[in-house]
Amino acid sequence: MSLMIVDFVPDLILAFLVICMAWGAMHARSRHDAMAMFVAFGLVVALIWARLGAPDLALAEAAIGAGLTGVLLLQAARQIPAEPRTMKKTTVQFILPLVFIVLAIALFASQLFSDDALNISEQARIRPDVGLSAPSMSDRVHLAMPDSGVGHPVTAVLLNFRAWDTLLELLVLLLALSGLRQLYPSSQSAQKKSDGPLVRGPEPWPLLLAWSRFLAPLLIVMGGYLLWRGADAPGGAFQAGALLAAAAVVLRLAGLLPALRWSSLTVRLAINVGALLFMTVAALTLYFGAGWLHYPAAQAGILILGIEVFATLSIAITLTLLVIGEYEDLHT
Amino acid sequence: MSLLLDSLAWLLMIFGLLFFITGALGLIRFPDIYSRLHAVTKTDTLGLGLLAAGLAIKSESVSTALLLLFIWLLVLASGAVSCQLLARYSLESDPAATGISEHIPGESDDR
Amino acid sequence: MSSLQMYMLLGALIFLLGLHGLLVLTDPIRRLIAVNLMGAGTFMIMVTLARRTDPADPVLHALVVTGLVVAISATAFALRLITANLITETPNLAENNAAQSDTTLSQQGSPPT
Amino acid sequence: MSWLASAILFTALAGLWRITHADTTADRLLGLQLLGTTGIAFLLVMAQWLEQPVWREVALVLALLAAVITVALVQLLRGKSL
Amino acid sequence: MTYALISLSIPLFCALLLLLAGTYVSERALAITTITASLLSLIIAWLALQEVATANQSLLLNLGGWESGLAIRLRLSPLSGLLLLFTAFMHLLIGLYAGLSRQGAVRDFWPLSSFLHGSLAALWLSADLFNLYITLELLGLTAVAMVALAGKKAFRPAANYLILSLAASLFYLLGVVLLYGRYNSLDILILAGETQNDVITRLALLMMTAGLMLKAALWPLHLWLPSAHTNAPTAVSALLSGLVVKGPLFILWLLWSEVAPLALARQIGPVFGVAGMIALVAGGISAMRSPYIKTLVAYSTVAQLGYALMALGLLLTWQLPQMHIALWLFVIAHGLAKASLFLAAGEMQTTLGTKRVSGLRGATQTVPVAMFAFAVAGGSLIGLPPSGGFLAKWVLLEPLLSQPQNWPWAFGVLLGTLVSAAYIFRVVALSFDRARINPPDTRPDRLGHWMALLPALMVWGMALTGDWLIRLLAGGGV
Repeated sequence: MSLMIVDFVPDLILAFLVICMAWGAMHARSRHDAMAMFVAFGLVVALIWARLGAPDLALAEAAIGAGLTGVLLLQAARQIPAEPRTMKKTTVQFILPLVFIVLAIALFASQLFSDDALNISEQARIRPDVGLSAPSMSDRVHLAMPDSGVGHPVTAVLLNFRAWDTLLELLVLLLALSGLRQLYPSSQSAQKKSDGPLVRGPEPWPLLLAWSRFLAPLLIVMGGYLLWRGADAPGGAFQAGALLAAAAVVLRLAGLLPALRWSSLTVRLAINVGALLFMTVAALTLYFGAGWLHYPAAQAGILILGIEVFATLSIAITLTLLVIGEYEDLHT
Repeated sequence: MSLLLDSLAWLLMIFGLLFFITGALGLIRFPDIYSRLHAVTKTDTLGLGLLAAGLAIKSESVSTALLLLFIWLLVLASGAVSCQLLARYSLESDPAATGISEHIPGESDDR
Repeated sequence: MSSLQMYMLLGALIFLLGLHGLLVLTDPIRRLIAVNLMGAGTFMIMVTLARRTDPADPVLHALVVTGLVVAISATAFALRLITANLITETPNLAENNAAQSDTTLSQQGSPPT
Repeated sequence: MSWLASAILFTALAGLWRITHADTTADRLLGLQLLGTTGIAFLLVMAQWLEQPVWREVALVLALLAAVITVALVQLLRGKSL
Repeated sequence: MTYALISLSIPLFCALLLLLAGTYVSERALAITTITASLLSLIIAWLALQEVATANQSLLLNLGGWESGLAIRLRLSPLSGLLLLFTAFMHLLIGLYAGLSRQGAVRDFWPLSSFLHGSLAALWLSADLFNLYITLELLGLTAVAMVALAGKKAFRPAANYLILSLAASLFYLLGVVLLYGRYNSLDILILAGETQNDVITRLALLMMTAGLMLKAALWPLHLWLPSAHTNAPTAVSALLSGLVVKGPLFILWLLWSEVAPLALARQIGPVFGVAGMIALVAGGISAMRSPYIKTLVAYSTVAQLGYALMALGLLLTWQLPQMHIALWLFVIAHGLAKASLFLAAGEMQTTLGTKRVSGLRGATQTVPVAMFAFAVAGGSLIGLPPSGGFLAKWVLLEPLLSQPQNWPWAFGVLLGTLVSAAYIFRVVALSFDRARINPPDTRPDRLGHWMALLPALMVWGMALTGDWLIRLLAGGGV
């Protein structure tokens, strides 16, 4: 029994940390404090995913939540003016919603514990034998795994069982980038120097250059490893894409990578190729095969790998541009 | 695993933990950024090294030990570089700080 | 209380904290962070639910991966939009960007003259 | 093993304290750095504790990204505060 | 089903290819490609509609060939076929306007409008709650990106819109997750057979409803809409008001008419009905008081969505199939009429060089075609026979008037009609004031004005196909 309690302590500390950081990320004195808190929040959330046994998510969160979001916030922090004296909400306006939160949590907790509609009272039950009752979605996934063409269930869900979601999600990335392009209207190209603050600051120090040269290949190797391994173990296109994007960001910041100009066909191709290939596969399966996104069983593995490789490329370039893209990248 | 190795591993890990605690204390208690840099980048890196060494012994596998070593080296290098970069950054953004010791940042804290 | 129940509550709490922030804050950047916290709370509930069975539910994990990517793209776009708006709305910022906006950053020493 | 993990996480509270009591950007980054290192240590201990090697890789990714943040911070914010 | 998939993939391919083509092709080529894609998609959507109408039942497709319960399912019902057709048609009309009018579109309008087309098509076809979440996000991001097309002045409303839209999506997502936690399924058709009236289900539905109402700008969560829709470029405003807010409304309808347990749906119905009635009046009054033309039109969207919400509420309360027909007739009639109103408003603004309603003095003389479009489309909003708006209102009123205990609802509808008549006639009356004419700033863009009239004529033409529409919507049910 005492052992149980000891096992529970890390969870409690993580919960405490995460609550403090959530609060600080919104209500810290200065914007910069809030942003730093938010990056710390992402880091601790990655640890929580680890505690909850979700390696794919821990990898994604470590790369995206703690890494790229951090760069993104820093990028914003250098551009925005100091926070004006905001109208402080009165205490009542501040406290009333808080009271509401406490009540809502209490209600939710009482429901959670009384009739346990969500079945979470015992930890990690071994799933019941399939076939006794109607199989749940995760049972179906495990049963269908042999036909999926990959060995890792999460990858199978992402790129086979629910491939349509993933395809649409690649479009979400593209759209965010298209939206970003609107922020530097081309009609104002004359004022671009003063309008679009540049990413690159002063000449980087030699130490930073050397360190970037060392770091970027490591990131790329790790990204490639996660991609290659994603078929059979935690990892996959998104984690790999995020790591590659981090590599590109580092190189770009150090001035070692030229601008990813929108006018270059290669860049646009790299951005589009993931979604385009995915759509093409879908259309081909519709025309020649058994139906929309119905991979032939024999080629499923190869198709998924191909889609993953190109999706990784697209994700990497798109994320890079989303994080540090600027006038020079997006409109020249 | 022999008892000797196991206790050695635990000893290393406990030492590592002690270094972590020291680093945390230093981060809180030290008066200015330059001394805090020591606390975090040196002490914690050492703590992580000891911990990783202990874990490597416990894992009883060469590949795991190598991976742990690699992670530690990475953190070591990253710590050293970021210490340098941050110190320079602080110096550059703080033209008044020609000498380090007289500087008391706590005074400008009340905003 | 099992640790799953705790994480479930934690997820709900973070979601509601984010909602509270969204309602009471005025600064767009903090509001954006608040929305992201709501997302993190939702994802936490999802991952906790995934943990109910012993091989954790891969469907929920995949959904969270999708959700994370959606969240980062939307956040990046929103942050840039807010930044662009703040720059536009602050006159003369572009010219003396450095001098004006860093008062909170470099309070370390005496201000540069 | 869990007490070791708890103790390591406990030191992360110092990072939290430092970020809330930061005077400068460098201080905030220092707090983050400490959180990163403790996170890595926690993941390594967890990998051993639960015998799941995947957490070591997560630790590796975390280490890499912590380094990225430093580079980004220094390059992005340098020159600005002058 | 194949036709529906082709109709869905044409705009998506088109958008991707346009992005890829980038600066290599001229703006004219972009426009022509997009309009051709809309036309093709329209034709194929027509074939899909024929297919589902002859099959006389909803067609289902398990994506990837996986079993139900694992796969994402797509569903082509008569309604989704009709909406597919409607979306393509609206894109064609507005694409033609943007391509032909002088104040047309910037380059990036074209791929974004194709994306919008594709994401709406994906939304109409999806029968999976999480898939619907992604289409919602797609829709939201496209809408915000399109608002930002207007340049700097639109950044603030766009940012506000984006943040609220993200928060709303998360509310929806949390509801989806709770349903999944409770019933272990994301498929609407499977959930429909399993949901029970318990606390978790109610909580989940409540959260999803809040999120969707915010996204669809249904009263009382409509406050973001006027500034976002007003600041967007003209063609974009038309798309946003005519199509984008209908997406979340569709999901809301799916949720309550299929997923929710019947008893709960009956309980919530009157709430929606009352909210719709308040929206009608409150939105109408705000429109009446608005000093700006585009704001007036935007508030009228809030008011008109009240009809749809009311029809939804009454549908849930009484489970009458007629209400289902009324709801979707409203959506289509409003989409066409609102497109015309926004286009006309935008054209008049540019020609007269003023954003104020008071600047429309004598508009019948200075900008006769655009003013005519405004009046004709407004007539449909009011519900003058034989417009599409009249058709919808007639279907809605018939069961209300037949039973005396339903007269309060009928009174609400009539009140709404009165208010809409007030704000439309306010503009029209001003435009006949030929004594103090506000002279035009620029020469009117004839083609643009005529293109603005096109959707208005369509909505009056809708009455001709009324019989067919009603039979179609009544036929397949869901």
